[in-house]
Amino acid sequence: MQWRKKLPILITLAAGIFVVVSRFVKIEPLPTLSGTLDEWFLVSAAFAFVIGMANLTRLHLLKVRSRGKDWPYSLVLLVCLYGYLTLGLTVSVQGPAYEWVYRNILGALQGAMFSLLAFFTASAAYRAFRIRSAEATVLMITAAVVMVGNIPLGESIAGGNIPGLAQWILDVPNTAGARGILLGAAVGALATSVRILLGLERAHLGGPGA
Amino acid sequence: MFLEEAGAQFLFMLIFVAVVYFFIQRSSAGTHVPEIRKVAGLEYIDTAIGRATEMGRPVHFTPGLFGVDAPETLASFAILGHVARESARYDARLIVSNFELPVLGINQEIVRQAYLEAGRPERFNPLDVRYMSSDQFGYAAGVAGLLHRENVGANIMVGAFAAEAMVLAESGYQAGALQVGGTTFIQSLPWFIVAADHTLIGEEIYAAGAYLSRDPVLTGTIAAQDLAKIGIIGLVILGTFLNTLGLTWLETVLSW
Amino acid sequence: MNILERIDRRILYLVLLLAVAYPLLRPFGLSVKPGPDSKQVFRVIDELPRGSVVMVSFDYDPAAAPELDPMAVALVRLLFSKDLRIITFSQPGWELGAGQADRILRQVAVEKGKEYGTDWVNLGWRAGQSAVILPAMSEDLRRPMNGVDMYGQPLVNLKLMDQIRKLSDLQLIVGIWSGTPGFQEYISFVYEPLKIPLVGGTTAIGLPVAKPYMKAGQLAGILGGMRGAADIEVLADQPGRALTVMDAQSLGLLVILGFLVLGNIGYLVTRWRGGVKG
Amino acid sequence: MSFSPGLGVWIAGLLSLMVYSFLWRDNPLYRAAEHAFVGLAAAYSVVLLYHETLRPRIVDDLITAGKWQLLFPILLGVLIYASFSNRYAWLARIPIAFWLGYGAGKHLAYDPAVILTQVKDSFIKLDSINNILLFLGIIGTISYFLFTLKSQASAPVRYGRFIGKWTLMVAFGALFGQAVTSRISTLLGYLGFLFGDWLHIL
Repeated sequence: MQWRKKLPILITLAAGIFVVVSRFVKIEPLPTLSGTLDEWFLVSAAFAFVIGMANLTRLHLLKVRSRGKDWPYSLVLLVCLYGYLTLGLTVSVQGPAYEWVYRNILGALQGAMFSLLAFFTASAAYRAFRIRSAEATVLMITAAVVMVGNIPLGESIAGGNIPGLAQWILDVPNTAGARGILLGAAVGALATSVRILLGLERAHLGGPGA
Repeated sequence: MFLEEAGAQFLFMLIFVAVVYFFIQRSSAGTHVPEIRKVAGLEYIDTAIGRATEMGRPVHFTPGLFGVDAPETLASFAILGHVARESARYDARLIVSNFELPVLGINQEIVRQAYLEAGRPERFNPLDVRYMSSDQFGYAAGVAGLLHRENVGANIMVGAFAAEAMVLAESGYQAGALQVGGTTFIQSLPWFIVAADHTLIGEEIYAAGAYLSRDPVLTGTIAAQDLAKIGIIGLVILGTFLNTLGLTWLETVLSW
Repeated sequence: MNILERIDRRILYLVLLLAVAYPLLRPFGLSVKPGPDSKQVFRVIDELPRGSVVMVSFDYDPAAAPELDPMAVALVRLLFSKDLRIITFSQPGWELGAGQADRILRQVAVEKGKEYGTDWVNLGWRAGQSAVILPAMSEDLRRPMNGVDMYGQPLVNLKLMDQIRKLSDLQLIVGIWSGTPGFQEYISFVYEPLKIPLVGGTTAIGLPVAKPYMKAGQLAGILGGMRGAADIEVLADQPGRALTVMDAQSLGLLVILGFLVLGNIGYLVTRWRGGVKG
Repeated sequence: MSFSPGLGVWIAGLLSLMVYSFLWRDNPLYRAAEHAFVGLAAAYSVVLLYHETLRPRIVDDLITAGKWQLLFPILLGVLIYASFSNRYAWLARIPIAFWLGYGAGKHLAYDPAVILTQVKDSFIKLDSINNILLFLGIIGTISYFLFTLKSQASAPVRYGRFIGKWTLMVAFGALFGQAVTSRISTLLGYLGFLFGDWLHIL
């Protein structure tokens, strides 16, 4: 039983060490082999699409068959999924029908969904930005200054200094904060990578240190 | 050639790995286990799962966009592992929404293992680890609908999030879920701060696995992370000092 | 709880919609004074000698197009009116960016009387990873493109491509970036090794993310969102879409600011009355 | 079949209204649009994967050009299907192990470059107030993320964390302000489509 847990950890470690070594040691055949490994990753990962398709299909087929709650929507999903898939696999992707569906249906849905964010922003600004604490107050005032700075009208309402202040906030404290987060996160990413390579983080194996 | 202009990088990586290894050795020998400061967002994950269970509502987890090439996704696996084990323990229903196909495969395995370990393999429903399409807003639309329709009680979003973070967090709020959001994407953090109950900022998501497991060996690696940051702070102070004096040799060394 | 704290979110949505729709239909023409970041981008482009070749990277898709299209149009107009020649490209992951480039370049080329093949070329998009494609393009532009442009024409038949064989033959790279991959990839794989200057624009939210890189000199200039596009329209003296929506943008932001204040007044009133604990 | 642009714009406009109806509340129109969206987007991803990876690698490289070594990654990829069976599910761990090792290896190989570049950029000439603030802000923010030192620890850490916390609050405020601006622009751009291309009232 135990080797079923050990083998994956060994594979992880071997793949990781190989990637690291081929990054730093540029002596043939390592660069070529590294390209091969990149290809292996892309090709093997591509096969996961069946898992996704099976998941969507089973979930919604089950709803349609059992006439469960909301089953007509599941039918819509399945028809769109398999209809568009057939179109994309049989007709050329550059073909007019495929492109037409993309531009007018998928594109419209994306654009509309994205533009909804403006409204969510409005309710969040009204509800969540309360001056509950000193921190929240600073956050709110900074946000307000930056917003006014983005209004062409900003100079006239606030007498000229607000856009300059907004620019300063973006240039100084924001740059410092962004860089601090970036550096901390990069260290965290490195540590997580080491833990995964050493088999310390192994939620997929049901390990304790997960 | 060996180490083309990456000598400093190689050395940095080597030292880092050595430090991590040293701390692992030290904590597994039990000589010294560092104490970690409280991270409120991580504590709240358990609270949220507990409350959702009491209310009889499901728990929802999503690792956000991107695959294993995003380090945030790697961090999310450990957190999902914890969420899944807690959900299995309380016998709460767990729904996981996925964006990337290989990540979907990995997450199914993580949840399956958690239920297996809790002795309830029959309670694992592979259909609850869902694929939500690999389109940013297709995924967002799907998750927003799910949060409302499944009456989600706890919504935990940790991983790589971009503009869709707002849709997820605001929909979760409207559905009345207790929420934890965490990412390193600074442009998404404001949305989690305003709409979620707790936010994990930047590196906090990488400390999560070790923090939640309370495993001494993993905790040791957090101390190694801290040592690396102290080293970086030292370098920045030294470099700034030298630069102010007009000396740039440290930059040259780091570019080696 | 008092009434100011209990406004239904649908009323807020409606107020926002009306506030932006009215000036969109009837703009009142506020004046726009370009900010320092936008002036910087304009200066970099303005100083290029006539006839230089510039690559424009369309790294966004239809979802970000509402915010970024006006900027792309303003930049392409500026480049063409300075008699610069353009090669467009989209990084891996932005397979729909090439289509955006096609639509915008065609429209502006007609306006400015520019010819495909001599004044502009669309290289299209390549699958894979930027970490692989960009370094390959630095050595040879044709091979990673399989020798053809977006429309399948051989690159050897296009006059513009005679002088441009690799990325270092370019004078400038202009990017329109909405996420990952974006400017970070150009910095790591093109700017750092080749030192070709990079300018461009991002969404407004991308601007703070880009700031540390500007500070380090890795980006020579960055435009932020619709405002950045409006600035360029003013500087180039070519009013366009971005300037016409600036009124609506201002009103929209004011409305959100109003909600912020309203929510807090409600909160303070409640606290004064001792209704709920802070 | 003809693909009238007029019809397309009408469909796009109506679909947009169906999505917008979510602002009122979750309702049948939104649900239909959402399910269509998920179905179409999933199909789009698979079509892209087929044309960009599966067909060129399997049909062109393996079958036509005889690159037989591609059988290894194919076998590796297919092992993930073991998760469909309860008995052989453990086999799915093999591709997962490879993906994780590959991903973690990439970070270990390339993240040091990110760190060193940012560190070098943080060597600041302390010749102005802004540069001093920038310097303090950077160190402060990094020390905010120290986990194992207790907050009652030495004074420098305490001050560092204090500066870091406030720098972060200001940075988040700035990000929120910029984000709101972005979202308003997106809405305006999209309303431009609805009012102009669809309703012709612009």
